[in-house]
Amino acid sequence: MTLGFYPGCSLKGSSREYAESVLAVAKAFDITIEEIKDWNCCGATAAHNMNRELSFALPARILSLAEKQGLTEVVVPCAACYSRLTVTQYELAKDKELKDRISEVNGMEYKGSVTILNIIQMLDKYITPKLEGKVVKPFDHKVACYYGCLLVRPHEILKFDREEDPQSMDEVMLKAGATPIDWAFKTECCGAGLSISRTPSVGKLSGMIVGDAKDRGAEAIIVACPMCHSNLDMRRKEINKYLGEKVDIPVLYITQALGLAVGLDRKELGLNRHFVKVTV
Amino acid sequence: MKSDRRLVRKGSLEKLFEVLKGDNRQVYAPFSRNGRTSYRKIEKFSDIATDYIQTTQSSKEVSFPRTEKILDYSKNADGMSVKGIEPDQIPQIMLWGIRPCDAMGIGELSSIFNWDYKDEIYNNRLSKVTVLGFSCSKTDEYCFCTSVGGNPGNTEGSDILFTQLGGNGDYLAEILTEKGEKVIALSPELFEAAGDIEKEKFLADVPVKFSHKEIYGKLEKFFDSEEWVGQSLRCIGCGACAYVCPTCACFDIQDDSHGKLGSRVRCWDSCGFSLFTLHTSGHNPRNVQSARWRQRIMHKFSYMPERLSVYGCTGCGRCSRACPADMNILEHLTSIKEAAL
Amino acid sequence: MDELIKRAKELLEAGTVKVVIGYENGSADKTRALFAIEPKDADKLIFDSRCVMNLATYITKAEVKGKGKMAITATLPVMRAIIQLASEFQVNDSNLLVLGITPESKMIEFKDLAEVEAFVHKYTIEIEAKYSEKLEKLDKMTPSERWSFWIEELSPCFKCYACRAACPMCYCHKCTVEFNQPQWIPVPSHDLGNLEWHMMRAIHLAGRCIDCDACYNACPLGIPLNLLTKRMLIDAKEHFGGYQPSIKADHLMSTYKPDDKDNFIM
Amino acid sequence: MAEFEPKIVAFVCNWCTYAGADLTGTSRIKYASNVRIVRFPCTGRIDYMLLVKAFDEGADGIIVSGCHPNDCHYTSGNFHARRRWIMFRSLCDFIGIDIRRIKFSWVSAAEGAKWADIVNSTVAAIRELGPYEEYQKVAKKPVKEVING
Amino acid sequence: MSKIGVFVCHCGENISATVDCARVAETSGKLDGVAYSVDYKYMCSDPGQSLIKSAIKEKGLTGVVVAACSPRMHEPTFRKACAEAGLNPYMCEMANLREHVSWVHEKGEATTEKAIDLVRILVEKVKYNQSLNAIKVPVTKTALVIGGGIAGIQASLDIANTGHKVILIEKDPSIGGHMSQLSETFPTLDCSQCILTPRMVEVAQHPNITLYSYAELESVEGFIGNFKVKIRRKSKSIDEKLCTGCGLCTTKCPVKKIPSEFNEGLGMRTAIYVPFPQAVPNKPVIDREHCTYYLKGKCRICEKVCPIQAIRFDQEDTIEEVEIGAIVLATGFSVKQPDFFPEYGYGKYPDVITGLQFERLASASGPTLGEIRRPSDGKVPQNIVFVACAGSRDEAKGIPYCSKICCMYIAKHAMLYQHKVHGGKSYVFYMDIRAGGKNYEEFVRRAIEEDGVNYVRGRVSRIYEKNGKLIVKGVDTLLGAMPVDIEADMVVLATAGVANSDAEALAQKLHVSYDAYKFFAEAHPKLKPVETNTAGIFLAGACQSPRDIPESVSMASGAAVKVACLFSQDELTRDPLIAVVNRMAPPVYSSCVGCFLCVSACPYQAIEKEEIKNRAGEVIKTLARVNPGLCQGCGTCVAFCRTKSIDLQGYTHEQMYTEVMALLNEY
Repeated sequence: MTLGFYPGCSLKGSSREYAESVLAVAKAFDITIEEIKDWNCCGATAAHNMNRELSFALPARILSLAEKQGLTEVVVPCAACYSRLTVTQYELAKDKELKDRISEVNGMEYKGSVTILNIIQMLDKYITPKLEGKVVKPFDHKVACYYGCLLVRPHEILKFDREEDPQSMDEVMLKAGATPIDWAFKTECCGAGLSISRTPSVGKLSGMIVGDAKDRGAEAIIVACPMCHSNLDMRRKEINKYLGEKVDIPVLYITQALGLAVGLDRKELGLNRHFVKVTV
Repeated sequence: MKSDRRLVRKGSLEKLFEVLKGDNRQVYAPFSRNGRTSYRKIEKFSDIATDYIQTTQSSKEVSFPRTEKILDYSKNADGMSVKGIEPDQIPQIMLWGIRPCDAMGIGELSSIFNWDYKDEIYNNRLSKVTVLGFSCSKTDEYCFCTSVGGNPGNTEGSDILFTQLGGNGDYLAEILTEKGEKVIALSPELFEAAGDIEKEKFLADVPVKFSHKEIYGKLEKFFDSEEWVGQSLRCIGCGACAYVCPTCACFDIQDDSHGKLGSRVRCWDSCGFSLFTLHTSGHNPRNVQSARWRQRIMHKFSYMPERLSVYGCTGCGRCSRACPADMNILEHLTSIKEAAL
Repeated sequence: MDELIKRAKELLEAGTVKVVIGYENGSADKTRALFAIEPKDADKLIFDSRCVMNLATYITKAEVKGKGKMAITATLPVMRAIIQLASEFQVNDSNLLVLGITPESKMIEFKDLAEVEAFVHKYTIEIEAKYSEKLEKLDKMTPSERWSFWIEELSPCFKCYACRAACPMCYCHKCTVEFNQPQWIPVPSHDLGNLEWHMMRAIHLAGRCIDCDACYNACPLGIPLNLLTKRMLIDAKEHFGGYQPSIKADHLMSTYKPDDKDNFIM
Repeated sequence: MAEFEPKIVAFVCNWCTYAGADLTGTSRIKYASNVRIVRFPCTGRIDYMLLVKAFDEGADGIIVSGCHPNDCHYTSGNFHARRRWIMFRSLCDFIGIDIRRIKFSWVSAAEGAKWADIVNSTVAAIRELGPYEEYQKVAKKPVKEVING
Repeated sequence: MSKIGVFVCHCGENISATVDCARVAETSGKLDGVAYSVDYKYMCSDPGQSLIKSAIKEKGLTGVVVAACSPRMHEPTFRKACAEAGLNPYMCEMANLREHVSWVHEKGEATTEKAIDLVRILVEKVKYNQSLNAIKVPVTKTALVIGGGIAGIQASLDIANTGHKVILIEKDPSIGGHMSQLSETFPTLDCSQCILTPRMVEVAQHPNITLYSYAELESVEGFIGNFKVKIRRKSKSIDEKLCTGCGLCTTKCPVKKIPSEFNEGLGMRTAIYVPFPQAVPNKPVIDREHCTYYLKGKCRICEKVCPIQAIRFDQEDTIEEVEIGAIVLATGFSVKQPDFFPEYGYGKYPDVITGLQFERLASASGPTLGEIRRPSDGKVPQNIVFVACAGSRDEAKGIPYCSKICCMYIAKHAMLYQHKVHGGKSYVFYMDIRAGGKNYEEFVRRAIEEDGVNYVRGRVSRIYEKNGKLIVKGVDTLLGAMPVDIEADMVVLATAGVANSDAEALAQKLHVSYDAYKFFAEAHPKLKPVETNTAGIFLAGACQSPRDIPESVSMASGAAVKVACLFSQDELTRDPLIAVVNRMAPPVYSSCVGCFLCVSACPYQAIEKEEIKNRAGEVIKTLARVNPGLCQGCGTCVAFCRTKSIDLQGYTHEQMYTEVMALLNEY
């Protein structure tokens, strides 16, 4: 079983541990991960606000490369990359002219034949069905599953989970032995767009998230997006400043939590790379 | 006209074929597909079928096509304008490889089309046809040409009659008409002088099964016989016999209309169909198959001899071979001959 | 087939039936239909592998039916045809007695059509391998190639309607081709007229054709027109769960299921 | 050369698709003018021979449309129609008639926009396929004057 | 030779703006058989119709084609005009140049060409039209009203008062519907039950009304004036004739914790129960899904305590078959249920409730006897938030329409709250206030100005619980989109009004159209608001779209008048567009061969066997016959018949064939 893989920039940089845990979990379940060769930026930064054509050309090139490489399914762990790739696929499927134009711009035929999976879809399809009996160390903690924005919105395009009150991460975590809590901030904004420019705002927005998780007794926050992770983890100082107390609930990628449950090595899962020490 | 007898080498037939095609003549000859043999326009000599006793379909389609346009019409502001078929639209046709019975049938068919009304379209077409007959060296149990005035080497109806001299031999060509001579003129070198050849010994032996008197005489008084019912019980009422018959001439007129344009077409029809004689009123004078079967036999063996002085049958046996219900005309005629009145 | 002859004689002698329809030797090596009316006629009855004509075509003919109660020598395809005809109210127990011949060439006399039906239902209609191959070959062609194939194959057709006459299911007194207000099917036997006639025949036989090949056997020009009906049979199996003639069940094409396929409908 | 304008015949039922097409009009939704609607009471009334006739007379494409399943004004006319369509479509395909040129759809009285979509997408599809010359060659061929075959 | 008149309508500029009407008339005039052709501004107007009538008389027209709007709009108009001029009405056809041409295509050559084509098609069709005579059918003068809410009650009473019989069926044990659940009604704040109950009683006592409560529609066959209806009367498990409604059984029933439907789950009821004290009929039913006896096979306490032995455990559903002339659909609406609003926590937080639940809290007959107490702990909420448009006007929720009644009832709720909880604070989050209606706007202003309800113009994004409070996160768009967080004790959602979950199935049973949201569709949005596309079936109330009480009542009266009009005739005329089996002279009789495959194809069992006998009485031919009373003219048999022996009048083989020919050929 071979699965295409688009890491995007974050997974090669600030969230290497996400990539590490994805690969580790895949390996544990005998899935061969094949990275798209010569991949480029997905355009999640500013491209889609600046230039519509460019915002489609970038993801389309990635997908064309995957097609050329003979991949039929590609897992895209970063929620922002997932969003850009899926939106592009959706728009190009709707508009043949645009599709032809983009193929021309890229000098590369875009067919639209690749199935894009976000990390939850990948887990649901290939991992959780085989989970039974493999959970050697149940992740026996109260967890707050935090979805953020790009994983579930816009629903019209992604058609994934319930946009206002998603459940899919909770279900995976339940199978990993955790107790997902019912909380109010599953899809509230973490402030990722302002992470650099207005860090105190991030402190407030992410602070409300971490605060609610804490108030409801969460022992870990589970995420599936590098931006969510960096805001909730790396900006903990600002968060705690906003909250006026020291909150040290760790933030884990869902693949890390799952990896722990199936007994993978903490280091292999990159747990040592977090700002907030992972104590669970 | 006394026939001119020539010898044609076996290998010269193909040359003759090419010469004829070269003279802008369309050559229609037997062609086999799906195990059946019928006439069609031939482009390659090798496509001509040779291994047949009798073709499935007769050659009447050449002069009397199964579907034939008679005229085109169009509606306009002033009413209707009609355009007929010009004779020069019809090409010169060589009818290659027909059996003597079929050649004889041309005359029988023509007699119908020239009885009281002279059918111009038919005659025009026929005038363009040159008949190259081939005598029969083989026969089967369905053949009975000798009972209806024909024989395996009959020259009647052919413009040239070829008789193969032995299994793999050369051909005796009997040039019978002016049309035949014109063919010779195209390539005289292919037609060598023929010595004294006894044609009859190369012909098939077709025994005589009944005489004219035995049938014609009998039928006059046979109209109300119960025999028709017994004979026709297994007839399923299709038109196969009429459509393969070289002398059946019935047709239907259809208008093929598309708004202001249209054409009038004649199509074969058959007295075997139950709706053939159905009146608008609902009355059908031949409302049972026995009446239709009787009509077929009577027409061919009583009415035509009476009115046109020819049989409507050449003894080719096609109808029997083609019949899906195994109606065997020879058997039925024989039983009429033997039936008590 | 002494047993058959004996039974036919008994039936005629007793007056149980007025006519026994069977096969006798015909021209050349062919067999043909025999209508035994006198007991002695039954001596001519035969049955062997050459007897392929579907005799059921005769049981709807006024001339035969008019004789009174009929008995018929019926092979499996004939029995199937009889059951389909019974479901269409064309024959019934009061006018038909079936002397069945099993695929193993054994004679069984059936008490009534219900028994015939039960016997028929022991066998499903299967497309012969040689035809499956042909159909597969056609399926593999492009639509344009199939179009050329059919235009060419149908081109010799001169509309003698032997296919219709030989088909036990074509018992209508006035066929659609004879309907002329409007003239649905062009009468001329040109390419279009032939195409429409054969399409219409195939559609009208969908869900009724019992795959006896009578039409093909009857065709004086050897046109493979039974491929059309075979295709309909395969479709009936694929889409509606298959076809089996039955006296009481609703006709395959005059009923429906709410979940019939509609993936081709926008 | 002017762009090929396909001739499209639509066979629709009175209660759903005809009404739906009326709604397209009432909603002033524009669509290609290539289509001509023939109104039937119900898809159950649509004789498959009429579709063949449309091709005979030069149509490049055909739309057949009626009520959604369970919505038939006559309870089940559309169900019967669908069963016939399945067989007819398969037969056409087997004979080599280009079934991409026959579009079947369900358009309800409330689906004015869908009707416009169906027409537009059909016109676009047929325009891409071009005139149905293959069929016309057979249909419009003058009656052969000598032997056929 | 036909003499056909072609009448091309401009429809003001509706058609002529894009179609060259003069050219259409001119071109059509040249067609074979067209004797007269003209274009005119408004063909449906009086002078337009006169134009047609005088042309018929003066030119001796044998057929008429009116090229105008949809035949679904004006075919009856023009057919009537033709009939008045002495031409058989079925010799008139319409070409649809408006809905199918001018409104959907741009002005241009191709558009006019299409118009010309459509006229030609109909001219050629009309040549094959035949004079037909309308079919007369008797009318059964009994109406069926489905649904016993205020609309159904009103319709029943109005019909019954015109002297006709009414059967009213209600699926619940009591009539009354949503209105019986309401506390007060806007804009007068009079007590809902006080004004409704007398009507309910009137229904029960009316000599012309038969009330079947706890009953549902099983099936409908037939057509206007002649429906055959089966009604399923669900078993109540009591003998209604014996039961006096003393209520002893309901007090002794041991199963007491069933959420009461009437109280929207805020109160409890027993397994044998009367839904509310003023119920009509005021007799209990046993809810078999909860009754211990039906679940476990023992108990039978009600049977023991019943003083007159009226309990019938073995009672079964019965099917009542009735003949009906007209049907009024008054099945009402529902409100959206819990998991629809995960972001509002409905279903998760007990103190987030729907408007209908608030009605029960505010009602004197409700679980709190009219005191506003929150469900979780019974405390009186000091801060209350009302969220308007909860689901409505929200494409993301699949409900782009306005539920119409919410603006008014929210104002009422807030007002009632302020009246009952002195010192309480109430907030209303709204998008727009839609208070169109007599005294409606004034009512809302009163809530804001006199009762001090805080109206915040903005949407609520999320509601979550924190420290025992419901945090309502919203935004105030009138204050520059400033985020507003309100700590509320209770939240009331004005959930969208939606069609009943079984509306689609019911519509399919009755063959009435419905819209994308499963509300039943009216025949014309303006001119036929209470009719459906199926003749003889009418609409009343919120089953057509959300509406308030006065609207439901007027619609019900409108429907009742339609029924009364229908019942004022003894016979109906019906279009003779039905199937017929051909007949021919003997000995053929018909081309039908009697295979009877058409019988199973017919959706109406309208095809029967006909035997033709000779003088001796022997059957010589058996063929199909279409019963003209049952045939509805779908034509399913026509397309199916192999011998083309059945034809459909108005849509004959020749007519349809000719249309296709005319469409694709030059004439």
